[in-house]
Amino acid sequence: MMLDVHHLTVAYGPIEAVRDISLNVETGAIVTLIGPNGAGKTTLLNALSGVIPIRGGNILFNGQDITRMSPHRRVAEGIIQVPEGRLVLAGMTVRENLEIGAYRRPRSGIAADIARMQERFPILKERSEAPAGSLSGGEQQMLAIARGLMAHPKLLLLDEPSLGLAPLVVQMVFDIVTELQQKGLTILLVEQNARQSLAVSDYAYVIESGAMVLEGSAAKLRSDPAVIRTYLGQSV
Amino acid sequence: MALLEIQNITRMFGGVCALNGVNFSVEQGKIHGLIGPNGAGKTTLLNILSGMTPPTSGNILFSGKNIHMLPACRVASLGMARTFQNIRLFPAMTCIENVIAGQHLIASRPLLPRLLQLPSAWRQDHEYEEDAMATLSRVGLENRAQVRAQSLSYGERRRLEIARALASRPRLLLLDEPVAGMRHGEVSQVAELVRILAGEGMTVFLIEHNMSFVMALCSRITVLNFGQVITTGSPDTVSRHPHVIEAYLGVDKSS
Amino acid sequence: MNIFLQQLINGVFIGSVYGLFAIGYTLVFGVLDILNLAHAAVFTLGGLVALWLVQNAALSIWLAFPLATLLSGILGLVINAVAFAPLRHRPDTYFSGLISSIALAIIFESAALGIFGARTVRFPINTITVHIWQVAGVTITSLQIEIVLIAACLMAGLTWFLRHSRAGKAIRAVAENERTARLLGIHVDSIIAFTFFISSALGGAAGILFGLYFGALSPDMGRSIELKGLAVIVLGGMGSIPGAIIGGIAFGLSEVLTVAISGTSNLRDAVAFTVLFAILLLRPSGLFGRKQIRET
Amino acid sequence: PAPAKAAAPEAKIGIVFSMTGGAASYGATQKNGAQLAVDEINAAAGATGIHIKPFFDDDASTPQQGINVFKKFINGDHVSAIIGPTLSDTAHVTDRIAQASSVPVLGVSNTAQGITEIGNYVFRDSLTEAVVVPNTIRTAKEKFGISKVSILYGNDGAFTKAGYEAFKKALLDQKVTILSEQTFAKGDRDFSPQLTEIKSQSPDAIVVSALVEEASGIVSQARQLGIPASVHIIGGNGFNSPSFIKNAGSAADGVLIGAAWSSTASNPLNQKFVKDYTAKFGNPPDQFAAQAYAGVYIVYDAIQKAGTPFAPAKIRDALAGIKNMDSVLGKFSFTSGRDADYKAVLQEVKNGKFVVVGE
Amino acid sequence: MDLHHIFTQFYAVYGSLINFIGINSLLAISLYVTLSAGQLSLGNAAFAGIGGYTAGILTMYLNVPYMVALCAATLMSGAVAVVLGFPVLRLRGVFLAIATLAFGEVVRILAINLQITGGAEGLTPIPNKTQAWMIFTALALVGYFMAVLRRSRIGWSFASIREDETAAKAMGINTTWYKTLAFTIGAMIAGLAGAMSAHLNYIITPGEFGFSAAVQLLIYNIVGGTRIWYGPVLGAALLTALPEILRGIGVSAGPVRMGVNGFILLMVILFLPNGLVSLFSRRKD
Ligand SMILES: Nc1ncnc2c1ncn2[C@@H]1O[C@H](COP(=O)(O)OP(=O)(O)OP(=O)(O)O)[C@@H](O)[C@H]1O
Ligand SMILES: Nc1ncnc2c1ncn2[C@@H]1O[C@H](COP(=O)(O)OP(=O)(O)OP(=O)(O)O)[C@@H](O)[C@H]1O
Ligand SMILES: [Mg+2]
Ligand SMILES: [Mg+2]
Repeated sequence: MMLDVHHLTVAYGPIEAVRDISLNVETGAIVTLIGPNGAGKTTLLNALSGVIPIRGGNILFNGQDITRMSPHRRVAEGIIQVPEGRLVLAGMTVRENLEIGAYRRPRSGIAADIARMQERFPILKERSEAPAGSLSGGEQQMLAIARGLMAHPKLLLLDEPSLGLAPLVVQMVFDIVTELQQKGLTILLVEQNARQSLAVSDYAYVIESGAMVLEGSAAKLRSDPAVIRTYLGQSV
Repeated sequence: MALLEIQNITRMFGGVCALNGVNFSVEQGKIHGLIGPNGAGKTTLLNILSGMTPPTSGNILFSGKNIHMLPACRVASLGMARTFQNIRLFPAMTCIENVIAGQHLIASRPLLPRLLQLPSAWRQDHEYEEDAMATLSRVGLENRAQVRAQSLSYGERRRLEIARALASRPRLLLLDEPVAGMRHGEVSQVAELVRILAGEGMTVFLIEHNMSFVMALCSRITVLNFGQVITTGSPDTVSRHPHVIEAYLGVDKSS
Repeated sequence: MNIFLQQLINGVFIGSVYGLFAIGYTLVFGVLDILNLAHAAVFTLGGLVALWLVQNAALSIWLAFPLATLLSGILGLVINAVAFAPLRHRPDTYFSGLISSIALAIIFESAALGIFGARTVRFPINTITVHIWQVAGVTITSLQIEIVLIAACLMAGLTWFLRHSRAGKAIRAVAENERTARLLGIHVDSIIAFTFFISSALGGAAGILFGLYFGALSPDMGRSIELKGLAVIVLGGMGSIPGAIIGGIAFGLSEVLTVAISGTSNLRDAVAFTVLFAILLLRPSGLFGRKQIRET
Repeated sequence: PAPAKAAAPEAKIGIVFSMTGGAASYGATQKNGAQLAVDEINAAAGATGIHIKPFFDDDASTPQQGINVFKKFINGDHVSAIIGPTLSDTAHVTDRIAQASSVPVLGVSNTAQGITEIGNYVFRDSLTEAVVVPNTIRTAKEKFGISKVSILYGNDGAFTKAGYEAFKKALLDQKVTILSEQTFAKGDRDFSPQLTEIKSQSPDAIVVSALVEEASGIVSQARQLGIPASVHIIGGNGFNSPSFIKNAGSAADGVLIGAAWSSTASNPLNQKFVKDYTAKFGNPPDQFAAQAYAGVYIVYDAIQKAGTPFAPAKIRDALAGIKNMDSVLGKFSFTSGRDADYKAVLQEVKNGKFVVVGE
Repeated sequence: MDLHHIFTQFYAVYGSLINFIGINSLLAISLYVTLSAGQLSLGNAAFAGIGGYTAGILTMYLNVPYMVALCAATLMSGAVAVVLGFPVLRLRGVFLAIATLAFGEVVRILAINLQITGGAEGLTPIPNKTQAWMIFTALALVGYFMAVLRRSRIGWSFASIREDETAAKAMGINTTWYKTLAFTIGAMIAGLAGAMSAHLNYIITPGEFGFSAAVQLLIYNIVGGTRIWYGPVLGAALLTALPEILRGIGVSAGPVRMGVNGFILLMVILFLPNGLVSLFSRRKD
């Protein structure tokens, strides 16, 4: 088991945004987290990254208790988050963004990795010396994903990776996700496109209003009528 | 009748040509979609329409009036409101305060009656507040009214931004990726809202990458690629356009 | 003509002194965007401590200099820990940090007053040997040349450091977005502390050089340069290290040239500030500042 | 109210200087000087004489705080007289309060114009530049045949500005040509642009109105820029401090200083003062210390003449009547305008020492 | 001791302090106005100077009635602010702060060099015409104005610009106009306060409105809290009174008092997150 979350509670002041949630992520699996706006998905990922304080419960990573570990050490351990809303370093160049993605890694191989990312997302090569903030929304999203991959994560936390991406690129991102899984990476996925994310996942959790309401294999949830109604749907 | 006419708009950023001779028009009372690959120039076009960025060349007619040189606040006062792709709320204000601030163009709130403590001032405040509350409930945020914008989740922020844009009762509403970060159920709610707005006579011009949303909602769609219009047409024709499929849609595997 | 040349030299020199003060300042102010108004107090203390070491502990300046610089760096850590770190997560951290640093500056200055007294003092006359050259009616001293060179080297070194080194990039990342920096595995708190250390060490070193050259140290000596230092950073462009030095020289030259051209110095500072004002209107983000990148 | 039956009546005196802020360096030595005088007086008063109860305070170099201190002295502590404040700016405001409350106030460092004109309760023992300077210029002209000079002065402070005006008037009176006027601001450390300009005009002398912080820098930079020692530098009260010599080093040699006090004056009171002050505080006194020291004695003298420490009006009258009193400053009198009247000195720095070269 | 006596006694000692609190409060509010529109101006001390000199020159040389001089000072500062505001308010953040500071320095140096302003010695003797009731009436009116302004169209526009200028523009707010308005209102209040201060102190000198005076106004605001108009008043009151309080409790004059002063300032900032107002208001966050 790569990730074990026990009875996690996270609060902003008096409001508990995540309440007593337990979940686990098998090594090498893709696990999807779905839930409506404001359910607490981002909060949960941030708690896993250690950037917001935890009120209760604990987190085990590869058996080690990391509940109180500081964020930079978690990154060093291999827990990488691609944050919601991209958060690129707007004033730094695209290349520098990629370089800093590999901050906790030994220097060797960084250049090769950058080349690989640029091959995947050619815009990152084209605009390599432009400030990241001048990119379009979707281009920034590609940069954010590439930057996350630069860190060689063990556990990748993706928060809405397809946000603002054109359909073709969304497709590509899901291809990357499956490809990464084949390379042995473990992925926890929060995705607006629930249909596609369930399609690539092994297991899924549904949270609503900060609490876990449903879990099961991805296949099982895909045929759950409640899930279909609110998260998958057929047409608008 | 065309409410908005975009004539030969070009925009350069240093060496990058974000828009190159864009021409099309948006009909009064319709929902018009703008799609295209990442970096095609959609947001740039929206910025030009709303007066946030001047075009390098070209004209924009808004109900017959040339607006391409007007500052953003003047454009807005002609009845155009917008949302931002990367969401720009008033973070320290509560949700309802955001909407009240959005009423700027329709709420007069004169100073003198206030200084004299006339009851009309308070009555007015009360009315505007109720109006703001109604707008909030249109986007499903009525029970978040007293929460600060900065503590909303991503999807909630998007909706609050729409509410704030609606607060000024614009004739033309520009939405940049209104349903980004929303799941099926929530997307339907926003779609429903946009439909109602169009039914009330508002013209909506929106950018979105969620194809089922765009296709179901828009009566006309313009496709941009590399700063140029590939085609403008009905959802059906657009989605079957080979260039559009090649450059943008791809072959959808999941449906 | 020689007068004019002499004035140019004067301008470059005093400009380098402003730049020297500004360069440490701009690391925290320009790059991290934290306005640390205790910097001038560190500048003062650096000079006074070095003087104390030379005079009372009878150390050679070559030992006193690094020691006082180190101590200034430690003061920077104190400033960060007391005035900034506790406020970092407040919504109004920018202004409250600014004020708490003023509070610290007051405390430092009162300490300097209490410990070193209010009198203007100087390094013993032969602390360092200074050569004076007079060539074709133009006077220049070895210490002047050294100070200009040090300013130039610091400019080049720090620019390289920020642009290419790992720590430099981390500093910029923290400046751009603290939250992202954390998610990327940067130990934000120690990066900020480190930046404060470097910044204050540079500030203290500037104070020592200032004291050595001008031979006048007093507890309030930071005050008059503080304002010009701020102006210089903004003139050069926030976050730009070359901007700090070149802005300093531009400011110094505008002061000196006012005297040289008008023959009187009454309006010297008024002219310098008017130039600053005009440059800001023409280039709203300073000489070397990067322009606003897209907002929408 | 007069509880004057006790053997040793106490005279409450408010003493306010700038102990922090921009003028802190003057306030510090002023306070020392005043403290020394108070201690001496109280020791000498014995069991029966009038003692001084000093209320020391700080105006932080700002008028606002000065006003607050004066109000507290007058209405809270009910002092009989006030000594201070350090700066003329502050005195302009505070002395009006003293005047309005009929409490005598003695400035010991204010030299700006118009201060004693505030009213008949306002005195000062600081010789204004207007008194010192003409003499300085005349002697310098006679001795060194100076006919054309450049002026350098601080134009943002009342003290240096007043000095400049006095110099200018004296130079015009003596028909000395003024080649140019240069200025600097408080806190400036670099004077090379102005001095370069001056150098190019080849004056016989440079007339400087500056306080001690700037004075030593000006003198050393002038010499460093290659202005030869044959070009005399003439300064005023601001130069009259041991730290000037200490900070300017050998460049100070040959500088002419017209001043209100000389540390080397042979007057025995002065000799004793310099010795005691140096012993007590570890540093030799400067002019500010001497004037403050003298100020306390002057006020004390008036109190004794008034016979009671509790009648400010009588103290005022006694002050106004002071004539030829022996003090560290020399034979001290007040003019009818309540300004100081005694002989200024002209000093030259020789081998790192002030030497009196004329009166 | 009867109460009346105690009161007169208190007023005799602390009357001027109370007046200074009033004047400093007005100055603090003048900056609060600009801050409430998200603009940091370090020129307000200079505007106070402009007001002070204008009024002082009018009453001293032209024997203009005091109330007329006050109005003239207010208008003069406002007029300068309008002229200055349009070019300067394109600047943002610290660039605006430094540009206004540069303006302040230029004004200060001009005041030093001009004849009519009395040079470095300042303008004196200005007739003493300011009375406590004038200061506090002005403060009450300005405070009331600020309280009402908050919920008016102007107030909402200021708040929007402060929160996000780009979004405010997109909502139809003429940001240039409103920023200039905020700047001008602030300058007018500062000019009024400066004029009153000059007629309280008999003198106005260039040294009174330099960099540290400008920063002092910011300190009042932050220490008091900028959430509501009386925050700056509380800040000004505490910091103006602090030296007197320390004097009163016997902290010895000189470096020690200065240090304690700084220490208390630090403690207030560290332990009262929203400034002194948080001691008085219900909403805690
Ligand atoms: N900084 C904050 N302060 C206070 N409350 C917050 C903060 N951030 C989030 N919340 C609240 O916590 C709850 C969960 O938010 P979160 O961002 O985790 O939702 P989410 O599931 O990621 O939603 P979305 O799909 O919209 O991104 C929401 O009700 C939100 O209002
Ligand atoms: N201020 C700017 N400076 C430099 N380049 C810019 C700027 N604004 C936009 N661009 C470039 O112009 C192109 C168009 O950008 P725009 O944001 O309009 O794309 P978009 O169609 O909205 O894409 P997306 O769907 O990803 O949001 C992009 O390549 C972008 O990098
Ligand atoms: Mg989220
Ligand atoms: Mg876009």
